[in-house]
This record gives sequence, C-alpha cells and structure tokens, in this order.
Amino acid sequence: MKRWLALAAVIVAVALLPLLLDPRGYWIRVFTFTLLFAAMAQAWNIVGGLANQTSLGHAAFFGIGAYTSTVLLLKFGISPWLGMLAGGALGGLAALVIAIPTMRLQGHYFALATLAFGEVMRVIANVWTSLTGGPGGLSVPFVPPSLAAYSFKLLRPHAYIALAALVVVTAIFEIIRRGAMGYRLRAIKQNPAAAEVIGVDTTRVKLQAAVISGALIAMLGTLYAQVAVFFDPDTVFGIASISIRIALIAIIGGVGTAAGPILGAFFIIPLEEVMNDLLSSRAAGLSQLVFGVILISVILWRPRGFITVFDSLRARLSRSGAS
Amino acid sequence: MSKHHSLGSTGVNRRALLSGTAALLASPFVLSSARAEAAPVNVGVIMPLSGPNAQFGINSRNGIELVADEINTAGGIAELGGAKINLVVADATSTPTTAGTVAQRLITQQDMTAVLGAFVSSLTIAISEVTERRDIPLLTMSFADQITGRGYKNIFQVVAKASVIGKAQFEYTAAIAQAAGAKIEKIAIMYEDTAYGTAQANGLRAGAKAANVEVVMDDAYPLGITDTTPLINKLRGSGAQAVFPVSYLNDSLLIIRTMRQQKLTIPAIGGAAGYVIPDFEKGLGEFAENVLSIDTSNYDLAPQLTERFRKRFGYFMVHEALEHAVCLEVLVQAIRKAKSAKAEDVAAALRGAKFTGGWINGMTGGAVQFDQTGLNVLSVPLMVQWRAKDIVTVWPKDIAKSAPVWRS
Amino acid sequence: MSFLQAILDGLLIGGVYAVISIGLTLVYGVMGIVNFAQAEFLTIGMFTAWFAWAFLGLDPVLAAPLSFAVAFAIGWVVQGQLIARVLSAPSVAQIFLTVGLLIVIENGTLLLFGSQFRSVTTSYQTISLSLGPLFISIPYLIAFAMSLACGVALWWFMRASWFGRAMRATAQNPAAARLMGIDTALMYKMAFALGVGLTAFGGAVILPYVTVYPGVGGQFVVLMFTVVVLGGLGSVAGAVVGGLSVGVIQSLSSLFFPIQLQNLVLFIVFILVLAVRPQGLVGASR
Amino acid sequence: MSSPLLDITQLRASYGEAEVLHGIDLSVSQREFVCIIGANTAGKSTILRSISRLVPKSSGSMRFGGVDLAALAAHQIPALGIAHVPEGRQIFPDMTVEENLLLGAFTARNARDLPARIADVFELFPRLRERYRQLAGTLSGGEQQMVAVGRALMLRPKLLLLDEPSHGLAPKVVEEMHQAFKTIHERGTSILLVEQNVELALDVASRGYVLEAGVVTLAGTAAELHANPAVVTAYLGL
Amino acid sequence: MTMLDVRKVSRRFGGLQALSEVTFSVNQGEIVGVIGPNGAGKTTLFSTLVGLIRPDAGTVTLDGKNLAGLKPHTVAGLGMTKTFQNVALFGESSVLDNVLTAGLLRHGVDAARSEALHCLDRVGLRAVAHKEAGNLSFPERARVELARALCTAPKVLLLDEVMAALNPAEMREIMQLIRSLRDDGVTLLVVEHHMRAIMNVCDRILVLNFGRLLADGTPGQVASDPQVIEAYLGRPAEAARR
Repeated sequence: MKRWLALAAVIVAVALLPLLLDPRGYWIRVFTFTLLFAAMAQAWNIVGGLANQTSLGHAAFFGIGAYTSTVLLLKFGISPWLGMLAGGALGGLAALVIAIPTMRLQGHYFALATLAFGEVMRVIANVWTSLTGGPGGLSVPFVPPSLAAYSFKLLRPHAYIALAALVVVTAIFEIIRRGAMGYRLRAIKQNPAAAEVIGVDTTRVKLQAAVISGALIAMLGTLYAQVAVFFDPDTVFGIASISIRIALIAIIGGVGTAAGPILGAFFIIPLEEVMNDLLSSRAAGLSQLVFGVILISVILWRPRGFITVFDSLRARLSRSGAS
Repeated sequence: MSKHHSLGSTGVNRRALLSGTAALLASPFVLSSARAEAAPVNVGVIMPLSGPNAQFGINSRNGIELVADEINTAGGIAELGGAKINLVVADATSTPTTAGTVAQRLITQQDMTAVLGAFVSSLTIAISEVTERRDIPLLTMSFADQITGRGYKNIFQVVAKASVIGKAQFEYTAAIAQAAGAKIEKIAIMYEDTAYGTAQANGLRAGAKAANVEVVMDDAYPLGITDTTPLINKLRGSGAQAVFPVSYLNDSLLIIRTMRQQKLTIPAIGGAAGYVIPDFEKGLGEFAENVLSIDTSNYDLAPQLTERFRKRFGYFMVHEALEHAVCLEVLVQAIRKAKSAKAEDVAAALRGAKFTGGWINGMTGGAVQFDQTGLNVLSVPLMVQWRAKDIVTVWPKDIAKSAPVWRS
Repeated sequence: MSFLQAILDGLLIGGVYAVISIGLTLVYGVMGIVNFAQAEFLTIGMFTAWFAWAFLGLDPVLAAPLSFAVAFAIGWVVQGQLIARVLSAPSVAQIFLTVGLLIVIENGTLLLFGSQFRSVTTSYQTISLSLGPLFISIPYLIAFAMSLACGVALWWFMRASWFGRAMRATAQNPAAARLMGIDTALMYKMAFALGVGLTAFGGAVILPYVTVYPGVGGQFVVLMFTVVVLGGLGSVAGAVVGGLSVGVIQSLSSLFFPIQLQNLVLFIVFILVLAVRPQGLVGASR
Repeated sequence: MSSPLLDITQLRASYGEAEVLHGIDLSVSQREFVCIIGANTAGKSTILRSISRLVPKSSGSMRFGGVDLAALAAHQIPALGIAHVPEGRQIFPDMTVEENLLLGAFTARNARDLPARIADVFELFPRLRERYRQLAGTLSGGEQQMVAVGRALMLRPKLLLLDEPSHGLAPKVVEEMHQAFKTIHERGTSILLVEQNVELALDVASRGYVLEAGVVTLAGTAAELHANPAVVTAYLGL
Repeated sequence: MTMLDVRKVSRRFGGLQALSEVTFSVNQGEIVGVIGPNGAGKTTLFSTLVGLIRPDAGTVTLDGKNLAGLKPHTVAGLGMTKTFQNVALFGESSVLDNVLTAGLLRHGVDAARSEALHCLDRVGLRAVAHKEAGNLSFPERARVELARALCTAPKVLLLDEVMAALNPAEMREIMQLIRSLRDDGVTLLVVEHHMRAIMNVCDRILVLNFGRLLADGTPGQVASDPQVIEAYLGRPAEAARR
C-alpha cells in the first residue's frame, strides 16, 4: 500500500515537471527524450531483462514504427495515432519473423544475429527510396496543432505523451513480470530444461515476449518521429544511436527490473547532454571521451546496474536495524 | 552539401596537436572577446565535432572562427556600438535528433541572433526544425535539395543545391571535353548511398539524360565501403568514356588507385567531397594530377582572403570553411543593415537583399542573394582540377584561373 | 571470367578480413567475451603505422610488427585493469564495458590526432599483376600475404609453443588448465593482448589502401562480427573460413545484385547460416 | 612413520552458502595409497578440489611437505608435485593426446626428460601410443581416462589425486586402471583416491576413509574397512 | 492398469550406448525404484521419458498416449514430470516462485500460488517459502524441486536422487511423502543411491547396468540377484557376505 502511494507521488511529481519547464525550451526536450528512451529501454527489457535475450537489433522494430506512421501520414494523410497502431503491428510481425530463426541462438550469437537484422533493416530503408525517401530522410510535415493529428507547436504535450507512454510500457512490463508470463520467462532464463519439464512451453513464451517487445518499441518509434520531426535511416535504425543505446540504458540502470530502464535513462540521456554542453566546444571528442570513461567506471562499480545501489542500501539498513 | 563532403585537412600534425591541447585548456568560449561595452551578438555554431564527420565540422568551425576573430579585432560591429561576435560552439554529434536538441539548448540558454551549421544535410535539417519554430535564422552550406524545399522562412542556403551541382558536374565535363575536341557518349556514375551521394547522382543522371548521353553504369555503394574492386571491375566492363564518382576521401582514393591498378585511364570527374581536399593529393601523389572535380567554391577565387586561413591553420581553405566564412559574413552584413541583433530583424534583412564584398568574393557569383525559399540564387558550381598539389578553378570560363586539361 | 576475378578479389580481401577478425575470435575463445572495442585496435594499429610512415619513413607493411607491439601493450593493460574485473559479471556488463572502451578509444584518438583522414603513399599502391585477363592488386596481395604469414605464425604459436598450448587449454577448460599449473589470469591477458595485437597488425597491412581517421574502426566493426560469428565464435579456423567467405560473398554478390546491397546479401546469408548452424560454419556443436 | 606428506586438519569447505565439508581430518604419508569412499554428494570430490585450491571458500589447515596450501593459488599447486585427475576426466578435447600429455608437464616444461616421461606413460598405457596424434575428444571413455591419468603422471608427482577414475568405464577397463594405479604406487608415488566403487578402492588402497554427508564416519586400513559390515550396509542397505 | 509403458528404448551418445533396448512397464499407483552403478543410464532414462532427450529407437507410452516427438512441456501437460539429479532450481527466484511456476501449468497465478503453498506444506518447506532458492541447503533444495514437480499435478513422477544428502529423519519424511503420493494415485519412479531407503519404499526395482535392464523384480528378488550384486559392488555375491 505504502509502495503504491510512493509510486503515485513520484508519477504526480514527474507529471508536474513539464509545467515548470519552459515549453519552448531545451530541458523539456531533454526531458521528453529521456522519457521516450526510458520507455524504449523498458520495452527492450521485456526481452532483454525478463527473457535474458540481449537483443542488439531493436532499432529494426523502432525504425519500422517511425517509418510506418510517417509514410502513412505523408502518402495517405493518416493520423500518426493510427499509424502508430499499424507500426506496432508491423513491428510485432518483424519481431516474430526474426525471432523464429534466432530463438535457439544462445547469448552472444543471439546478440550478434539481432544486430545484423538491425543492419538489414537500415540497408533496406536506405535503398527503398521510393517509400522511405532513402538516405535523405523524412520530415514529418507541420500541420495545425491538434491532438487528433498528433501535432503540437510546443513540446509540453509531447512530454505528457512520452510520460504516458512510459507509464503504459512500464505497466505492461510489470503486468508481464508479475503474471504467469513473467514467472515463465524467469524460469526459462534460469534453467530452460527445468522450465520445459515442469510444463513451460519455452518456444511460445519467448516468441510472445519478442512480439510484445517489438510491437511496443515500434509504437514508440512513432512518438520519436513525431517529436524529432526529421529522421533518416541512420537515426532510427542506427546501431549506436538506438540499438546499443537502449540496451545500455537498461543495463546501466538494472536489467529485468521496472525501475532499471528509468534510472538508466535519467542517467544516460542527461549525462550525454551535460557532457555535450560543458565539453563539446573545448575540444573535439572530449565530451564523448569523458562519457565513455564515466560509462566504464559505472560498469566497473555496478556491473548489475544502478538498481543494486538500492539493494545494498536496503541490506545495510536492515543489517544495522537488526544489530 | 552533405553528409560527406569535403574536408580540409591536414598536414601539420604537431600544430593540430598543440591547438587541440590549447583548446582543452581554454575556456569554452575562446572567442568571446574581452570586455566589449555593447552586448555581444550571440551566434550559435553547431557542427559535428565528433563521430565520422568531425573533420568537416572542425574545418567549418575554423572558417567561422577566422572571420569572427577578424571582425572582433577590427572593433566589432560598429552599427551596434562595437558589439563583438560571441560564437557559441556545440557538437552536433552524428545524430540528427541530438543536433536538434543542441540547437534547442543554444537557443534557450542565450539570445541567439542566428545559428550556423551543420555541414551534414541531415543534421542541418534537424536543426532547422527547431530554428524554424523559434524564428531564428539558420545559415548553412549543406546542399541537400530538401533544405530549402520545405517552404521554411528562416533557413538560408548559400550554395547551389545538390541536384544542380550534380547536373553541373556532367554539363561542365561535357563542355570541357567538347572544347578539347572530344565527344562523350557513355558515362558511368558511382556514388555512396548517402543523402549527398544520391542527390548529386540524381543531378548527374538528369544532366546526362538532357544531353542524350547513355549512362552505362549507375551504381550506389554502401557508405564506408572497404573494397571498391567490384565497382572498378564493373566499370571496366561498362565501356564508359568518363566516370563520375561521388564519394568520400577513403572511397575516392580506393577508386582512383584501383582504376590505376587495372590500367583504366578514362577521366574521373569527382563530386567534390573527397576530391577537393589536400589529403586527396597526399594519398595519390602524381596520380592526383589533372583529376577534375565539381565544387561549390574555391579558395583561388579570393586568394588574398583565403591565404589568411592557410596562415592560421596550415592548410588551404577548403570549401566548407570558405562557405561557412561566407555565412558569417552575410550574417554580419545583415546585422549591420538591420542595425539590430534581434533574430527576426536579421532574418528580414537577410531576405531578398544582395550581399557583396568581403568574404563573399570567394563565392562564384561574387554576391549572395536569397530567394523566397532561402536559396542563394547567385551561386553556381565550378570545376576544379588538380595541378601540382593545388586545386585550380578551370570552369566556367568566366571565372577560370587556368584552362582545363582533358585527356581521354 | 568476371566470375573468376570476383572469386580472386574476394579471397584476397577475405584473407585480410580473417586476420583482423582472428583477434576477436581469440579473445572470445579464451575468455568468452565479445570485445566491441576490437575494431578500435585496428584504428590504433593504423595510426601507429601511419606515424611510423610519416616520421620514420617506414613502409606500413614493415611497421606492422610495431603496430602489433603497441596494441599488445595497450591490450595487456586493458585486460589486467578493466576486463579482468568483470570476468565473473553478467555478460551484458562485459559487452558494455567494451562499448565504453570503444567510445574512449575512438574519441581519445580524435582528441590526440585530430579528425583528418591520413593515408600513405607507397610505390606499389597503384600496381597490379596481370594474370591473363585477371588483375591482382599488389597492395591487396601484400596485405593478403602478410595476413597469411601472420595467420601461420599464430597457428604455429598456438600449436607448438608452451604458451600457445596453455592458452588453448585455458580456452577449452580453465579449471583443468589451472590443475596443470597454468596461470589462467596471465593467459587471459596474453590472449587479449595477442588478439588486439593481431587486429592492429591487420590495420597496418591494409593502410596502403585504406585511409585512417578516428572513426575507421567503425567501418569494420560489423564486418568483423559477421566474420567471426559466421565462422564460429571462438574458432580461429572459423575466423579464417568466415573471413574468406565474407570476402567472396561480398565480391560475388556484386555480380548479381547492386553493390549497394552487398551488405544486405551478406547479413541475410549470415542470419540464415546461424538459423541452420547456430554454432557457425566451423564452430563445434556444443 | 615419518610426518605425513599431506596433512589436513579441520577442513571446512562451502559452495555459496552451503557448507559441504564440516571439519575433515585426513593425512597421506610418503608412498602411501589412501582412498576416500562414500556415497554421491558426500563431499569426496570437494576434499580433492580443496587440496588443489579449486574451492574458493575453505578453511582449516592443509599442509603439503610443510607448505601451507591455503596460501597458494590453484595454478601454483602442481609445481609442488601434486597432480590431480579430476572427476569426469576433464581432458582438453580439441587437443591431441600428445598435447594433453605435454600440458600435464606444463610447470616442468623446461625439464629435459619429457620424452622419457612420455615413454613412461606409454609403458603404463600402451594404447595411448597408437592414439598419440589423435584428438583426445574422439577417444573412447577408457582411453580418455588414460589420457587424464597419463597427463597427471607427466608431472612426476609426489602425490596423485584421483577423483572417481572408474566412473562410467567398462569392467575390463576398470581392471586395467586398477592395475595401472598399483604400478604407479609401486613406482613410488603417493596416491589419494576418491572412489565410489568400494571394491576397487579397498583392493588397491592400503588405508581408507569413509565419508558421509561431509563428515568422516569411519577410517582404518583397507582390510579393516573391508571387513566392517557397516561399509557394505552403507552401500547396499542389505 | 498400465500407466507407463517403455518399449525397446535405445539412445547413443557418441561412442557410448547410454540406453540399450530398455523395456518395462509400470502400473498406476506403483512405486518403482531404478538403481544401478554410476553411469548406468538412469538419468538418461528419465530424461528420455520426459522428452528432454529423443530416443534413437523405441516407444514411450503414457496412459495410452504415445509420447514420440513430444516436447517436455507437452509431456508435463499429459502428466509426467521429473526432478533433476543435481537439482535444477530457478536459483534467483524465491522458493514459492519456483513452485508457483509449475502450478501455472494447470492454474492461473493466484490459484497456482495457493497450490504452490499447499505443495510446500507437503514437503515441509512452507517456512522458507520466501527465501531465495539458491541460498537453501542442498537437502532443502532437493525438497523444493520435489514440491515443484508435485505442483504440476503429475500422474507419473520421476524422482532423481531426491534423498541425496538427507539425514535419516529427513529421509523418513520423504519416504512417507512418497507413500502418501502413491495413496493419492500418483505413480512414482525413483532413482536413489540410498539402498535401504529404496528397498524399503519401492514395490518393484529395476536395475540398470551399462544402459541395459539387468533385473526387474521385488526388492527381495533384486537384492539376492547375484548379477546385481556383482554389478553394484564389483565383486561376486559370496564375497559381499564375506
């Protein structure tokens, strides 16, 4: 009960934040992208955390979502909200298609096969110029602001939509984690043979997780497209800009937990910004270098993510309480 | 221009090292001049300073810094009571979304008169989505067609569009060949599959079609290709009389070297980028001699100005440095004209007026004038040719510094 | 004939792919870590060779041992100080530690050496042998020969030297290796240093036809992964088979498809191979 | 008898939080052949693994010829003259028999008598001579066990630790192994054998310990244990 | 009534014939012990029965259904599951969650939870329900595994050395539990090294040696079978009584 109250308080506090930030300003944009990346990492977390399949190709589904809604909007004038649903369906389908050949791959093989799939999608987007605009990218046209058209002049509504997306994806993650599927995924992660023997259909559960994760991240691709307004194949299908980054966010925060991706996003995204702000004009490469050093330090300090700080804190508290 | 365009570069490594170290120690705003009485004019400079395009970003920044320093040393902008130019430099990285965020940050943190950037077309487009909504003028030398093709009011493109450049690349070549008594009937196009490569290839194709010339090979190849042998094998079999490679430095060296290895001597006419930087000659030595390339401006059009760049940075003023210098020159002239550093006043002053003099002498038209869409209508591409470690403007005739050499 | 030429070209380039990738597979084979920063040691090797060329007048091919040594030293420290600390951590932590290393090395070289593209000029750069209608590019041939020499040297080291044997033993069964008196921590350092050293060596021998700049590793990183996974992670023979296959697939695909699609073809082949043989072409099924 | 070669007192060892050895006292003298028998999971292997320092969490004293084993790392143990044939053989499957044998002499790699050592192994296990260039992983179970034992002998150890060497082998091969151990012992090597096969163990060893759930419940000479009905009962419940 | 029927099941691993034409059948409600020296093929037999290992030849029929080609989760659904010799718990999950996961085979989460608690009661582990499974002692972990198998509501339960490392009192409890399961109609196959326990609790004993079925009979018959004693002790029967 107390936990629910605390959670509600945090959500309300975060919900108030956009009101305090300049709606045309910089921090609300950073805030919006932080929320979006938190939601993306959370969607990744369903596969990467609960099923323990470290996908490095989630940009594939993300890009499908961004392109689907934007192409539907540009070619047929379909609202991005509907485009988002279509993108989610396609993203889920793509996740299914790639999950079938890669599912029995273990660990690093899975990671690298998914990475290759992300690249396949990037090349296709680059080549299929008639549909995607090719390497020149796509701009989301600016139409009069309205919720139905998913178009706003200011960033505040985008921030709220991103927040809502994060809450929804986190809720889905929690429902899965606490529900039958969560138990099954944890069982598969820890001992697939034992899971099978006690009746877990490991193939089916893994496919379900892959499809849900792929569909969610594709839908988030639409949100990203609407906020960023312009994107090209490298932006939404990028290995470094999307695939690795969202996995990194979840891992730095603490993989497999609902709080992990959120902690990770609120660390990584603002850190990148602060580094860029403070150091990028001093010497080329310096800001990225310092970012890399911080990243390494954090991984050495907390190989299982920030979330473990709370665990050890709690352990220390209970120990001192006991003594 | 675009994703991969030319880069300046080079040579003096020790100097680069030293300046790097100095920059590290210095404060972020090295150029903000000391105690000016009038409020400084803030100009955002957003360039890719890390990642694959860092080279171009740094060249561009160098050009801008040179001009800003000169203006500030000369007493700033008299019309604003000697206001100094305060460059606020930031790294656009290689991700458009980040570039947009950086633009938002600069605009939010300080009152910006204008933003300059960002060399790579996709980054420029992303920045323009922010500057347009905040009514801040954005001056650029990126040359994707989309930049001025979206009906935006606050974007100003000082060079010709990619499709125009591509078309010129073909047409100038045909003219040069004709002047030498040769006739081109079959050509080959090869380009990297970036916004820059594809857009320029479109122009080339259009030019060839208009001239009824057969394109016997038309191949895009992936950015970052590490082996061009398949391309050259194909070229060898195509029977083309001239090849138009639109590529980056690495690819340009690979392409020319592999052609030499396979004893293919047909003329190669580069699409700027890798073909117009000092490293091209450094990498190829004698094989660079007489290689032609299209370009959007060249330092030999205003040698007395561009020598100052060579003196300060140790390499010739590559075109993105020159064109960004022109961007700042035009901006300052607009500020003087508006007698205001307010973004909307400056934007109004930029529209329609004709700017001449100063660094603008380095542009082909000798002047800059933006049309409704923000495109500089006076800029035309030019053809350069490598002559003993320098690139010389050889076409069009009226601005050529030397006659073109054509060997087929 | 163009078919033969394509195969020949593919093999030549594939040999080089093999040697730069062997290091990656060696590191994985011995300690089970996928090193995302591996390609950055290619950059380090290329820079070393470039500086040796620019300031000492050394041909990059001759500077290759120097590149090897520099990367070996850096690798030794990196393994001992960084990687060793996460050997028992979850594999994702290991992966992302090397991602951090990638960022640091790429931007460190940018900071130190600047962003310009550097290339070398050598006398043999634009020469090729004609073999009937076939062309054999000399720089490619030299790079291939050096790669071959390097591969043979590695093969000899792994087969016939005590440390090579000890390293293989560590890879196959670390606990049993300790029972033989093998210091596995030392072997890990050696394997990592040797692995990145080989990649750096490969960087030096391709310098005659590739330009070096801080981001050059990024051009090769996905290719390297494809090579080792296609061949079978952890298998040195697999890296050779994988390298040659990737070279030939790329080269042949350009006969039938637009060159733009060569990586698409490659990745689709890659995913299909994994779907059928999850352990790669050469990897043992375990 | 002089002071023992290997002297273990109050050895405790744990995996994770579970303690599997609860204070073991055990010793092996020079040229002695000692066995540890007991049911699965009684902790027999853990004793050997503790001696070889493969169990990170252990306490108590382990002295070998006066050297404190607890102060050493696993890879430093063989140099003292302790060779360990682990449970399940643990040969290097992708290496030849030759390489496996050579690795056994890794800490003695500068010795000049390696060919002689190999010859000794061949004398004991002639079949390995035929298999010399073959990958160890392709051998039959019995041959693999020969490789594992031969590999350990390459060290010319003072003490040989044998962990379940008859596990999963055909009776004929077990008999061969049995003979080999006798020969090794006769040549002067002390042996500590962990064995589930009581008969084999008590036949070859001169002294034995019976382990149950991490505790030594019986100890004595082989003959004493052989005659003790409790040992038979523990195994067959007859 | 025959519950489980095994016909000529064979399986090779490389050079090792792990199972060779093993044939037997088990009636509903029987408790059948499977014994044999290490490496005799007992664990392989269990893995083959539940579908973790495909037999090279032979058929397995459960309650009239041929299990050929079925995956373990389907076999579990049909009512047969096993425990693992070296205990294969979900070590980072709580004891309750381990057992609950098995309950999901036939129930929703809430029903599975109460079913799981019930199963924990039966093995006497309710008190540690919320502990992390990996932190339990070995005997406790074996009992968690037993509870987990129980929670799939099996018709046939294969127990692989669940009594290893138990003290006599604990062993008696488990034997009690095995009997009560039989009384509930569950058919049990038990691999065990504690001879006294297995002779005591089983109706019938199968003896495996080198993948072959050596003997099949009552505990009394088997214990006096000279072949068995020789296989087991490595010495002739007379010597065993020396």
